[in-house]
Amino acid sequence: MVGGGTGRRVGGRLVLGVPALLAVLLLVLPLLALLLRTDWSRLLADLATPTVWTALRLSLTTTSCTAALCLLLGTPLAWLLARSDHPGTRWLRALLTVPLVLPPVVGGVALLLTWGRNGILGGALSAFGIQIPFTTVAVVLAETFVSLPFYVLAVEGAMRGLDPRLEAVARTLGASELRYLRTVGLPLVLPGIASGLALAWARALGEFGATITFAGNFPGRTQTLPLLVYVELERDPQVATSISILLLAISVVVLGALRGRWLR
Amino acid sequence: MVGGGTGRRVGGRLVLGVPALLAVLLLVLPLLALLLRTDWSRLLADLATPTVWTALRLSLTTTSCTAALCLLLGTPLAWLLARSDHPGTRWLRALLTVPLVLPPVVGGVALLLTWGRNGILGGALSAFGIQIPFTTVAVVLAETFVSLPFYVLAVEGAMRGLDPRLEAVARTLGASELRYLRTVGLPLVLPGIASGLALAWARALGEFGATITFAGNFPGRTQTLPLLVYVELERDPQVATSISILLLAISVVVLGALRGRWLR
Amino acid sequence: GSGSSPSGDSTGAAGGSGAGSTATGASGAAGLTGTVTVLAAASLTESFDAIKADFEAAHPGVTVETSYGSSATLVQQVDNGAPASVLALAGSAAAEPLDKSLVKDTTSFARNILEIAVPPSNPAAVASINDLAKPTVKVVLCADTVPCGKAAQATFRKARVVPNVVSKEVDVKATLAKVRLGEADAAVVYHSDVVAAKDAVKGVAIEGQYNTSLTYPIITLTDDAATRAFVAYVLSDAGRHTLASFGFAAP
Amino acid sequence: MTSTRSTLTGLDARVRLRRGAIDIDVSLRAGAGEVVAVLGPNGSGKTTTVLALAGVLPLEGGHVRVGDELWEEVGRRRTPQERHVGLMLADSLLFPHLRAVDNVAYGPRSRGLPKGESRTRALDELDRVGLSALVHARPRELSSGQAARVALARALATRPSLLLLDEPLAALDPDTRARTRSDLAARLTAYDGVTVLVTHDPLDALTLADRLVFVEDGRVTQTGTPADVLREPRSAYAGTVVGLNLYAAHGDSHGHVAIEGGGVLVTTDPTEGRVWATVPPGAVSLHRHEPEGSARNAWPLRITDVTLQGQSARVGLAGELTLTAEVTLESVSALALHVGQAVWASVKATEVRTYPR
Amino acid sequence: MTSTRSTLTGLDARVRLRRGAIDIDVSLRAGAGEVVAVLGPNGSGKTTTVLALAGVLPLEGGHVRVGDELWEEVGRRRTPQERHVGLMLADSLLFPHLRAVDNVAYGPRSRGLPKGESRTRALDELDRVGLSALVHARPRELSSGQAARVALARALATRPSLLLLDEPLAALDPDTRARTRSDLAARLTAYDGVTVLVTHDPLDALTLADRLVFVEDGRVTQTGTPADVLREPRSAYAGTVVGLNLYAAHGDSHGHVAIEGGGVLVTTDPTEGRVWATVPPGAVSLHRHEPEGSARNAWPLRITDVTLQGQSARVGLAGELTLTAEVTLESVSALALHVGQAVWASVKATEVRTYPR
Ligand SMILES: Nc1ncnc2c1ncn2[C@@H]1O[C@H](COP(=O)(O)OP(=O)(O)OP(=O)(O)O)[C@@H](O)[C@H]1O
Ligand SMILES: Nc1ncnc2c1ncn2[C@@H]1O[C@H](COP(=O)(O)OP(=O)(O)OP(=O)(O)O)[C@@H](O)[C@H]1O
Ligand SMILES: [Mg+2]
Ligand SMILES: [Mg+2]
Repeated sequence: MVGGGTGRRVGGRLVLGVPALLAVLLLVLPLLALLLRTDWSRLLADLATPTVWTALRLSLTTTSCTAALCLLLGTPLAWLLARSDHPGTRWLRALLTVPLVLPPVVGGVALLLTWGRNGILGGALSAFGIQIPFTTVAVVLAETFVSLPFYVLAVEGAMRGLDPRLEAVARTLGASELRYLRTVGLPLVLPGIASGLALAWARALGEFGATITFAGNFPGRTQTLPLLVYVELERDPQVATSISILLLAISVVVLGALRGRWLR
Repeated sequence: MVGGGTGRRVGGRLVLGVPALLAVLLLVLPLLALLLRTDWSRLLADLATPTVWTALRLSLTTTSCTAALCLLLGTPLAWLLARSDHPGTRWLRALLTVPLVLPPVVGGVALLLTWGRNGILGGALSAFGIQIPFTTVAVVLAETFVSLPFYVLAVEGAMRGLDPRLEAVARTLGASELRYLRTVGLPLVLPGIASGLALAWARALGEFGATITFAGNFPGRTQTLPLLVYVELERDPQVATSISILLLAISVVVLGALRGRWLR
Repeated sequence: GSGSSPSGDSTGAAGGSGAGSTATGASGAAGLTGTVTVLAAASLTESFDAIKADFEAAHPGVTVETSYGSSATLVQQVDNGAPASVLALAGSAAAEPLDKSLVKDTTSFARNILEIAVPPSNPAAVASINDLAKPTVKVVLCADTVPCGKAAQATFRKARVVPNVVSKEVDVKATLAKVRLGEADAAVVYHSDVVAAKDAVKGVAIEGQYNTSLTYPIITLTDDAATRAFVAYVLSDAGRHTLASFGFAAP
Repeated sequence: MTSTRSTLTGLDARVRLRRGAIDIDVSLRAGAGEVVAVLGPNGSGKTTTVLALAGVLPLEGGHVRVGDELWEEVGRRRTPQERHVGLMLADSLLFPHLRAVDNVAYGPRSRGLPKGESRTRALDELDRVGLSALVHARPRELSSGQAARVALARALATRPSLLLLDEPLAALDPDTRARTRSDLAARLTAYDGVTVLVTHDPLDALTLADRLVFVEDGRVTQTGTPADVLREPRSAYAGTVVGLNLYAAHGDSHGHVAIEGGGVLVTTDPTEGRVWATVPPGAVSLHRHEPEGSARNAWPLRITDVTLQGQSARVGLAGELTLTAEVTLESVSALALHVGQAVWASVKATEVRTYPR
Repeated sequence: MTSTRSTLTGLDARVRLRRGAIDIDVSLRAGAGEVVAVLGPNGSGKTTTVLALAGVLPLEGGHVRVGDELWEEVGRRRTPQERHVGLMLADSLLFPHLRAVDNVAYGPRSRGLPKGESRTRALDELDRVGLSALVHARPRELSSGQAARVALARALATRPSLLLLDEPLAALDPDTRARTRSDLAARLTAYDGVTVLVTHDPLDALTLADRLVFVEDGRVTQTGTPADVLREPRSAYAGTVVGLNLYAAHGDSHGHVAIEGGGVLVTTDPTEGRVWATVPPGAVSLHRHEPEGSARNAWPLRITDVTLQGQSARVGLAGELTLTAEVTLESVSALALHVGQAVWASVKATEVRTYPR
């Protein structure tokens, strides 16, 4: 009987392990291929150029701003969505997901139609001399547009998992909704927030289509790493690969450290 | 005192409501701008063409396959990640997030390096006469490559929220790990699975860069809606906008219905 | 309407397109069968769609499959086994990374020259290449790495003009889009792009002594009759005529 | 932040709402400083009532008034935060990410007390429930009884006007329970607010409460002081709690009482009309054969259940009527009592008490 | 799927592991069909022991053997699934998405019983805990007592070789508790496996168990039949459970017993060496002034605590020694007993029992 049990256990492991392994291979093999085809001897030389450094600095700055915006604006939105049971909420929620399906270039066009010189808000702004397209602010806006939905969806999911009676108890203890959120709600959904932030940050780091369309591509101002990769791909694919590997390394390190720190 | 309380309540609402409203505006205004600038009289004519229908059918087929792959391969992976406390897991998890940050075109190149004629797997496959790039299968692979990480991360987050004692009880009742997963674990994380699926599906529906690089842009075979948008953007931007609005409508309807059905 | 005159002839060139191409289509040999897979640069979208239609009308047994993308991507795809019969690229430089063993034949089939694109209202009143140096004129160019960017660099060098660049776009389409949407006051793009954009933009010609041209190679990758017929058709007068109607000059 | 609390903090509430299949309509009234124990079978609506008083579940009718403040009325309600209640539910519901001391200090902090003072008060409260050694433990490192004690300390730490305790002592071991009960008694004596205490333990109810409220199926079936209820229980459940056999019955005027479920009792009490009749278990004698003595009530019954309790045994009997007898361990062994056995039970007429329904 | 169960399903286990701050080392042994009650203060390691037996927490030492099957030994362990145990924890831990009946049918289904049969068995088990009316309710629609009853039904539905019950009756109202207790007694009698029952309720332990195991601070402090423990409790906690004053003491051979915490008792029992000494609370008399009668033990003490229990009162006393007295309600009012009051307590030497430690 113990033998049978072990057999069953191995069976269970297989049923789960084989598809999981397939999933890992599907995701990791292409990365491996990228690494295998990299000319490692050139890597450092490819990366130690002012262009790469400028783009790297810009990428890190804008993605940090984006992450901060997600945290500041996305968290309250996720909270309100999580506790609303109004039937309209579900359509609002679906609407918020749209930036995910919009081809990024179209997203960029939509942003231009909003913030551009002739856009529905941009017109008013340019009357005050404020120009958003082709600036670093535009990069942040584009990145926020595509990554905020990830954050909101991930965090809302986590917030729905909270036991509502915990809030009831906190409220009777004299906590306002805000205080409850700050002292109990948020700390308890920290894993969800961290994973949402990771998703959003990663998405922003890789963002290309909306950025190029909305913010353009100017070194030092709007040329982030993915834009540089694209530009280099036309000229020297090997340099593009090297920069991709830099992107890859940054994300693995940041996400690994972040998750190790915040997720359990 | 009641008055003070009400004041405080309104204050709380504001502190949450204002950023949430900003977040909604940030996401919804561009969509609104897109709708405002659409030539509605032409919309139907633009969409009622065989090219659009072919692309639509292809998009729906491939994204459904992608969603199915996420479900079949991603769920076991999420489960194994969620219960592993091995220190290596966190780096594996970070590695799996990489397709998110890889500029999609680089992702496409990596896929070509893997499955292409000279790729690390493609070489062996073409010996058997199997060609993956530039086929509908390649579209599905590209979409899966970019959306599986979303699914795995969202579902893993939900799975970590499960009370481990529920599993302990189910096991003592005679359930194998698999049976527990099927009968208790998965049903309880259904909201997480639904939201992960929504994220992954939406990401797949909007996928462009990896697809065009890895699968090419052949009508009827690999030309999905976003690729058609790209082609039409060159030819007639108005048609491109019309197709974007189609994409937008599909996603709102599908996500609204899905979430209404599965998420509470 | 200020500064619109130089573009007059280029838009005029797009005029009588369709008629000529069908006339020459009848000359093709009958009885050909098969599929011709054409990978073409995105800027060829309209012209190759028209050529495809004409060729298929002339050869009912042949199916032409087209796939449009950026030249660099297309080359990468062919290197990795894309099932392509014909590769049509924007600029011969793009063909450099191509695996030469796959190439059966290479011919230049079209040429494109640069032109300044401005919004229809021409808000910055751009009349010549010299206006692009004004600090009030927002200029977008292609990135230095892509062919149209290299060409623009050369042109500005020749004209001794330092333009007020706000963005260096990754491809010509993105460059043009900025003008289309009214975000930029001027962009340096190909003449064919200005033609394809119809009334969405206006062209301001760049004088010949500064202008730079780009040659489009057509590369044959398979050695079957249908493919040879297709390439021959592109190079024929009918093909040339169609290309010309979309703003391409002869090589 | 801290409201000036009315010195007159009596409770006057009527809780009406539907929950699941049952309709709840429970009135509770208590003077300042009183302890009201709410008793009732599982699922009768006790927790629901407590949640409604706390402002967690909205009323569908009725009102909640504490002192001279109106806390709720249909259409107007204060949030739980504005109510000054202390709530402890049967699940301890500790904040899982906070250490024990921070859980207890949470209330004082939220009510505006400075950090240091809150902490001192939390340490003090934890000390009172015997958890000084575990102040830094996280909830998942606590046993169920330890968690219940922290939850109790947390509810008490804000010195609320209305203290709502849902089975506060159920998870405690007898030793801790006795200590906590007497500690609670001492604190409730000093406390000028109203306490609502849900409990299944008759001992809690009898020793801690000034007034008992029995809730069955969402309705109040009896209220009164413990002494009232001990003397005259007025529902089957109240009978169980005080350990008496209780029957709804109808008396003629000749000392005969007809039980509604069947069976007749003979009594020396006045018996006109609708009455409650009680038989103390200790007054029931068991015999192998039909008794011949002076007992005027005797029935042949079947044993359904025997449980030992300290030095005596409780024997459940069923037949013409259902009856619980309490007999000495000697009788258990002398009669070799066992489940299923047929026995005679007798009760003297003087032991059967009746009072009007 | 269903294993052939050995007919000889005795339990032989030694559970050793660290949990939080305490080191657990608990040995449990029971013959087929026996019920072992595990008692102990909060946080003493009872739940931990139960989880280890179920295979949820791995042992760090010791073993678990049931019948002739080795379930665990360091380095070799069966999963919970391979153990045939029934587990009910103090939190009911129902599967929140399954209706009551499906929760109960889960075990039989998992053990390979056909759907219809599982359902029938589930309905039957729910009926036995009095929940026929709520078979289709979802867990969140159940009160805490109802949820506990479903969890109990679920644990029993698989007819396990080893049944682990962690405070199964704590959330039940007295009526249901009495019914469930006797139902449990009946079922455990018919059951050939071993039951481990964690409880804080002396009544559960005394009426349901064949053997009591007292666990304090992770160690077994006493084992024995209920009768053994009632007669000779061997730890302060066991003394509380059986309601006796218990002292660890040292006797000279002249009838004097020196209590380890302080104080001396005079007894008529043999008193050589290390002994336990017990004083029944009922044998303690209280007086306003120093008593003059025949009682050989008399101390001036202070009242720390008075609680009423049915017809009598328990009075906690402290001073030279701590002592609980049980007196009638009449004495309480006659002496006007109140907390803080100084009284004399006396005990006859014949009431003080001693037995070796
Ligand atoms: N969330 C809910 N939705 C629907 N019905 C519910 C819900 N919670 C409780 N109920 C039902 O409402 C009734 C009252 O439940 P409540 O929890 O108030 O009982 P209780 O008196 O506290 O019982 P217990 O002594 O078992 O704790 C029960 O019949 C229960 O089944
Ligand atoms: N997950 C955990 N991590 C660390 N320590 C724990 C954990 N769970 C319990 N403990 C500690 O282990 C000890 C034993 O806990 P256990 O739950 O076994 O006690 P118990 O005897 O069941 O108590 P109770 O009667 O209160 O239920 C306690 O001191 C507790 O604080
Ligand atoms: Mg309750
Ligand atoms: Mg426990």
